[in-house]
Amino acid sequence: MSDQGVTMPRAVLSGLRRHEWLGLAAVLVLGIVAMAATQPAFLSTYNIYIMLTAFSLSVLIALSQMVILAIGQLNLSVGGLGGLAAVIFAGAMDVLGLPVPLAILAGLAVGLLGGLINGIVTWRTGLNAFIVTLATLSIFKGVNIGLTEAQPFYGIAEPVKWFGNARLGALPALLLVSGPVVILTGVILARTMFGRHLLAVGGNQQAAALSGVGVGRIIVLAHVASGGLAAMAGMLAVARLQLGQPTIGDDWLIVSFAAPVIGGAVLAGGHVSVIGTCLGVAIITLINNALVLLRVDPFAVQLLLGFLILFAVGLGRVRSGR
Amino acid sequence: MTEQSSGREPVLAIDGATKRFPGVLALDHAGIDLHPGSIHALLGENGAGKSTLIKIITGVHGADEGEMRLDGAPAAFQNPRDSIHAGIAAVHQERNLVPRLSVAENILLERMHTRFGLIDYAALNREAARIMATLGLDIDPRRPVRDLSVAQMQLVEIAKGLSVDARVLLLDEPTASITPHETGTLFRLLRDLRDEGVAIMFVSHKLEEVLDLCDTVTVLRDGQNACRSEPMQGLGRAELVQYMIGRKETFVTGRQRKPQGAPLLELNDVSTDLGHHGISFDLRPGETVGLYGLVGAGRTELAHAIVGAARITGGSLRIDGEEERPRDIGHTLRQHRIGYVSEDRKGEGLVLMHSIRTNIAVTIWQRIAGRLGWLTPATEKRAVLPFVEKLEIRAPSVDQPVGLLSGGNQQKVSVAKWLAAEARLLIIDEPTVGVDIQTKAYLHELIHDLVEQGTAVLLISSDMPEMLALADRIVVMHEFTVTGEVPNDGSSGEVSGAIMRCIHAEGEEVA
Amino acid sequence: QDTRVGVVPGGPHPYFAAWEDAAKDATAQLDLVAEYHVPAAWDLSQQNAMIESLVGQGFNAIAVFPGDASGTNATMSELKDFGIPSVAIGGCLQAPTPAEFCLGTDVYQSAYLGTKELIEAMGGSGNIVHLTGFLVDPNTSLRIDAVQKAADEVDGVEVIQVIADIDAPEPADEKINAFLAARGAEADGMISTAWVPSVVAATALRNLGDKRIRMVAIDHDQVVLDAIRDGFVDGTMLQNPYGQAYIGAYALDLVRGGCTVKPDAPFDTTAQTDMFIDSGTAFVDASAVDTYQDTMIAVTDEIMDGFKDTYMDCPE
Amino acid sequence: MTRTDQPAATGADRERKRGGAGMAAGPKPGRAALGWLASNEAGLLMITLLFVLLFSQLTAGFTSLFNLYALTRVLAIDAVIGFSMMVVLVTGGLNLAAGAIGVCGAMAAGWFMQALGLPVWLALPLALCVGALLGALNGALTVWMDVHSFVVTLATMSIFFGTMILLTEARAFSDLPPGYVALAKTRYGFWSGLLVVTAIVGVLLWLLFHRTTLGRQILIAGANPRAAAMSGVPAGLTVIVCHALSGGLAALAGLMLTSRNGAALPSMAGQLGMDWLLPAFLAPILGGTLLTGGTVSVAGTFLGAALVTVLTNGLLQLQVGEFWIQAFLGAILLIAVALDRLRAVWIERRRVR
Ligand SMILES: Nc1ncnc2c1ncn2[C@@H]1O[C@H](COP(=O)(O)OP(=O)(O)OP(=O)(O)O)[C@@H](O)[C@H]1O
Ligand SMILES: Nc1ncnc2c1ncn2[C@@H]1O[C@H](COP(=O)(O)OP(=O)(O)OP(=O)(O)O)[C@@H](O)[C@H]1O
Ligand SMILES: [Mg+2]
Ligand SMILES: [Mg+2]
Repeated sequence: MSDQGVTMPRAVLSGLRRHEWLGLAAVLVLGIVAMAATQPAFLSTYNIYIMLTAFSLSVLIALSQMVILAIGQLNLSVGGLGGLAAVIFAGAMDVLGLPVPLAILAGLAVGLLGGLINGIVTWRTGLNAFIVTLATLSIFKGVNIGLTEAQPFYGIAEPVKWFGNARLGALPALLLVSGPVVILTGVILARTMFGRHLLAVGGNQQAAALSGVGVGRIIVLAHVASGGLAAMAGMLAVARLQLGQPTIGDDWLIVSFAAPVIGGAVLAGGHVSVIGTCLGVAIITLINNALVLLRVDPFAVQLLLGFLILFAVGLGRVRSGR
Repeated sequence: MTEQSSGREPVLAIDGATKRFPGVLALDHAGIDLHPGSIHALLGENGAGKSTLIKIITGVHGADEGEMRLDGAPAAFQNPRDSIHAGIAAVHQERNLVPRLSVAENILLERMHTRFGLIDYAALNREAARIMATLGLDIDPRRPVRDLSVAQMQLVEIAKGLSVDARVLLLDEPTASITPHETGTLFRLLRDLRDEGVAIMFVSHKLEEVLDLCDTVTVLRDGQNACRSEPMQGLGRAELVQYMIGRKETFVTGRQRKPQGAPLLELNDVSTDLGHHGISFDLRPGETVGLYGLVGAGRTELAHAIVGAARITGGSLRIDGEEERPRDIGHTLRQHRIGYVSEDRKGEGLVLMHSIRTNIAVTIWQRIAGRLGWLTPATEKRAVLPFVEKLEIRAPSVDQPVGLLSGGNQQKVSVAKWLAAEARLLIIDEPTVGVDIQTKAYLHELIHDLVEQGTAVLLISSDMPEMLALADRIVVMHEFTVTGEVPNDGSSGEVSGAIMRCIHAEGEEVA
Repeated sequence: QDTRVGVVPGGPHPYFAAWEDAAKDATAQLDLVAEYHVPAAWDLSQQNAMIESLVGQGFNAIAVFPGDASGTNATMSELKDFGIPSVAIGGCLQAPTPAEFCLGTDVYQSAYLGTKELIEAMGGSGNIVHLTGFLVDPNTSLRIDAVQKAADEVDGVEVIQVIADIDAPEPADEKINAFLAARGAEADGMISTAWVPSVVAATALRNLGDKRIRMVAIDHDQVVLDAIRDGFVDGTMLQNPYGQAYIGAYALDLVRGGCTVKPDAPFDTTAQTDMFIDSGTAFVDASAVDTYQDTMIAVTDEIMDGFKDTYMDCPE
Repeated sequence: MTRTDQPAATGADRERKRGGAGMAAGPKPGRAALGWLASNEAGLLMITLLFVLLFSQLTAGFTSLFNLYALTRVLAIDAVIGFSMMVVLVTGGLNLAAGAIGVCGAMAAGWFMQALGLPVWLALPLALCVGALLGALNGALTVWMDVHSFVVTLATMSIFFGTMILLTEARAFSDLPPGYVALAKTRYGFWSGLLVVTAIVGVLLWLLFHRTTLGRQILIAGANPRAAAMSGVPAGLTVIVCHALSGGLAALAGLMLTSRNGAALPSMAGQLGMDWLLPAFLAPILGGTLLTGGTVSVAGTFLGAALVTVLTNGLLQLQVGEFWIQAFLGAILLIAVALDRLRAVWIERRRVR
């Protein structure tokens, strides 16, 4: 009898801890209900489509950061790399006239290569990833500006433009990319050796090394994955904007951190949540959408945005009982 | 010498191993030979270089000099990964677990069962449970490791070492924070492995265990071999001590005390949100009360509740006769001048990246600081040095980060800081884990002195001799409740018998 | 005389592409050296650092797009102390300013006229949404006011929403489309007073195939010009970047040659300065979209023609 | 790797064998010098000097009086921005709102002086208090909500900046007392007078962290909050103090920049004040302050800012291809830190002997 008294609260607690995102989900539902009740346009097909589009893009950005957070590092070059991949992708079509699949490969290759550089430099030199990616951010952005001279590439192939704006009802075609990527990331993190090792390295690098985990390989691969995700986000942005803007990626940094961290990622590493990150992205998207729909005075937008984030995080924590 | 210990060739032999750290010569041409089917004791004082030797074997550190031969062929490992692949498993002294991963994942981190590239958690958990069962360890393999107690973590760590089918098994103080019960299980297991032909190296400061278990012994002193791979036969405790410290052991004799005055701490039918219930005992100034129990009995967590790191949900806790509901740890400690020596020195006892000086002085800053909180390193050093010297903390300087000390020396620092604090009530949780015999004696003496001066001490220890040496009364805990109280009259047989009866009685009641 | 003009934009931006050509042409055609130097990012401090380093490199005249209408004054006055003259081009510095004059677009006027054109395209009444850039840019406030004023002047026209801080493409896409989703039906016209929102809104209207909502954009991005040709956008408020840099360099050379600005020259007065020379603003619609460059060259030539006599007192 | 018979090594061995008693003796001078050389600060100093030398050889403009003056002025401000982040990094947190608070402090000062007509000596301390107060709010929210300061300051960055924009309608205060504006123009030789302010702040910070109980408590709580609390340190309070300090320093940087720009500008730190984030993080992290908390290097932060300022300025002087400058800056920064790393490893090897 006494035994049960001991285990019950522990079980409940650990259950809640495992589903720490329940609080965030509640906040999201609350927000959606409130918006739907007050703004008839909110649930219109087109608006849902717009939100899902923004979600598709942001979630890739957030995941790109999340894999690095998982190993206990930060990647400041997410935006720089995404932007570079975007202009290479666009430039390959516009200037070189490459067919779309090749252009995609080029963009992706840039992302993977950039990630590889980040990973190898961090691992080999033992330098703080913060410094390394800050420097490479500057390099990627510099190459971007150097190649484009701040001029966009206009010659985006029609199929790409079409893809960026195609939809089935409220479902954007972009989800065809980000949906599987999200699921794949979730499965990899939860159910593969690579994913668990990623978290092990983030949670206690020394312990992982002593257990025989190839820490260097894991770190490099994480950066490569991050680069690939950033590149995908960059290319989706091109498809969406129908334009190879050199400024793509400039303002990804904050959202890339905000969503995973709101979603429960521990900045010190070892713990991230794909579902939480998705909810974080969804909440941010919802707030942005609500601020437009509610006709907030532009001078008050930032103020409200801040309060809503604080509110959502606070509420999410209260609900998850911590 | 090598020839004497076994007829066969050593599976692993080290010669002339030398390792320098800034300011420290940790190993100085040390050597050892490990034979299959033998349990080899590696002994030495704190900081003698035992752990460093193990880390050199497993490739954690590169040796500056020396050579290693595996099956007679020269070998050197770049990293632990290589050594594991060569069949060498190690249980390191420091906890090396990934806190948020589950017990099973930690045990089998590099060897998870996969099906189509996906981890088969059912199989993984089953396998982990099987390995743990051999150790008599019964915890849910799915639990995150960070929820475990220190002792449970140590057992998980051992399970992890055993999960590798190793030819050579290196155990660095595996029994430091577990009770004799678990130790017994472990030893049975080790003997089985020995009989299967595994070469085992065993590091411990508990000489009784060593004498009981090991057949060969190597002793390090200041990084050099005081003896190398000698057969244990014919060696006694006195000889081992002579090897280790180069002189005879000095004993500290227990003293008689009379506790004075009203109780300082009273617990009456306390229950907590951690699951404690029906906890009652009291503690007076100038008295040492021991808390004894098996691993996971809830002693540490009770201590947490007393200082406010966990919530008390029922009953009454009085300090100086006044009802108290501790909430904020720092506040409780400061207000009532309570000291708490944690068993988890890495997590809550020490700040590893900071110096010895800082770690000891933190509790007395307020007292030694000048106006406006002015504090100079010299002031701190002056306050700290007596303790450093008394406990023989070995380091190139008091400015050495604690994280770079040997395990035993870290433990000394974590106790020293509370000895310095002049607390009225001192809760000491496993104070001598990994501390060598000589320092242990000094520590006991220091605790004696404090009690003599009127400090009340609540001692949590899984080390029965220590309990007998220090405690006036022993409160026995089992499964988060108090099952009895045994006065300590110094006769070890009777007292431990009584304690075991208390634990056992509760077990029967529940069953 | 060895005038070396540093032509410094606010940061990397397609708007300034013509400045580089202008600087090269001025070097080739006039007796001076003009170089185009871009700060690495849109950041006042970086621009200041850029300008300071140019001075270190021996540049002795600066034509600058002010990173901040007030904040750039400090650097310019310091340059003046070193005997280095400056002019503000593209945008103006807030008076009192050490810059010789401002040659650029009157942002207030441009936004005002653009809105007028929009209202006309809407048939004289309806609801307007205003898309604009970063609020921290003081010009953004001016633009908001200008659009509001133009709307207030006509009965039946109302600014129903201002969407600001959308100078980056992704948020612009998200917010403009969200607006169209929620209130597209209510809106009859869009005025954009920043580059990126113009591009994004033009694309959005094209994607929706919506020609009901009228739109007036700003600047000469290809996407915008194409949308004008195809009828998704009614027109755009063009500026004259080439002329700004070219004439700016020319004028600085004159100042270094000893000329002074005539106090009684026919300067215009704007919200920011009373030493304003309009570098040319034009509303370009479908009829003019293929010839707008000629218009701008004509404007530039016109200003250049009498510039020395009109605005300068020169020792002979 | 063979055994060397350097006297230092054997001396130390003997010292060690004497156990704890040897500690009072202190390290040998030779080793102490090597120890300093191995430090991050020494590395930064050497690398920075190396680049100064390089740039002064490669370009004519770098050592010009005006350039050095301009360089030191940028450095003075960037170092204070770095300090503002450093004091929060110490707690293991970070302050994304540093730029926003800086702008708020500056705008408050502008309002005090221009709209209320307060004298400079009153307006500036008041503005610093505004900054400290906003910072303290960050700290209090962090402790009270028990979330990482990242999330809190992410939100307050928006709130502070949004409030500022709302109140000022993005209008600058450019009619400031000439005495205040002249402050940023003071010059001693080729040093900017602002450097004096930075130096004083630096010394005070050093004293705080290395010579006072409060500072030490901050450090220990930053390294391991749980262990600190278990040692009776008020860990929560130290977090609030650090954030308040960070806010005050951000406001100070804002005031310095305002003096330099001659006006209090809403745009002086970019959108949401985020233009400050790079200098804010770069300086302390280059300087050896860990993101995980518990360490601090005031001199390192200053030198980190110095390295970045020198690199940026030198590259501008070199006139590398206009649009490529950022790429070069990144590459050269990477080279610089890698060099520093090599040096540290090399010296560490020497030192072990
Ligand atoms: N990474 C390191 N850096 C500097 N010194 C170190 C390092 N690791 C160990 N040392 C020093 O080397 C010496 C030997 O340490 P080691 O850990 O091998 O001792 P040990 O015999 O295992 O002691 P214990 O019984 O306390 O565990 C100690 O003086 C210790 O301070
Ligand atoms: N019934 C239980 N259900 C779940 N966990 C339990 C239970 N009993 C004990 N535990 C675990 O045991 C731990 C209690 O250990 P605590 O540290 O208080 O014990 P202890 O008596 O100090 O023993 P030791 O330190 O030797 O392990 C808790 O951390 C908890 O994880
Ligand atoms: Mg050891
Ligand atoms: Mg315990």
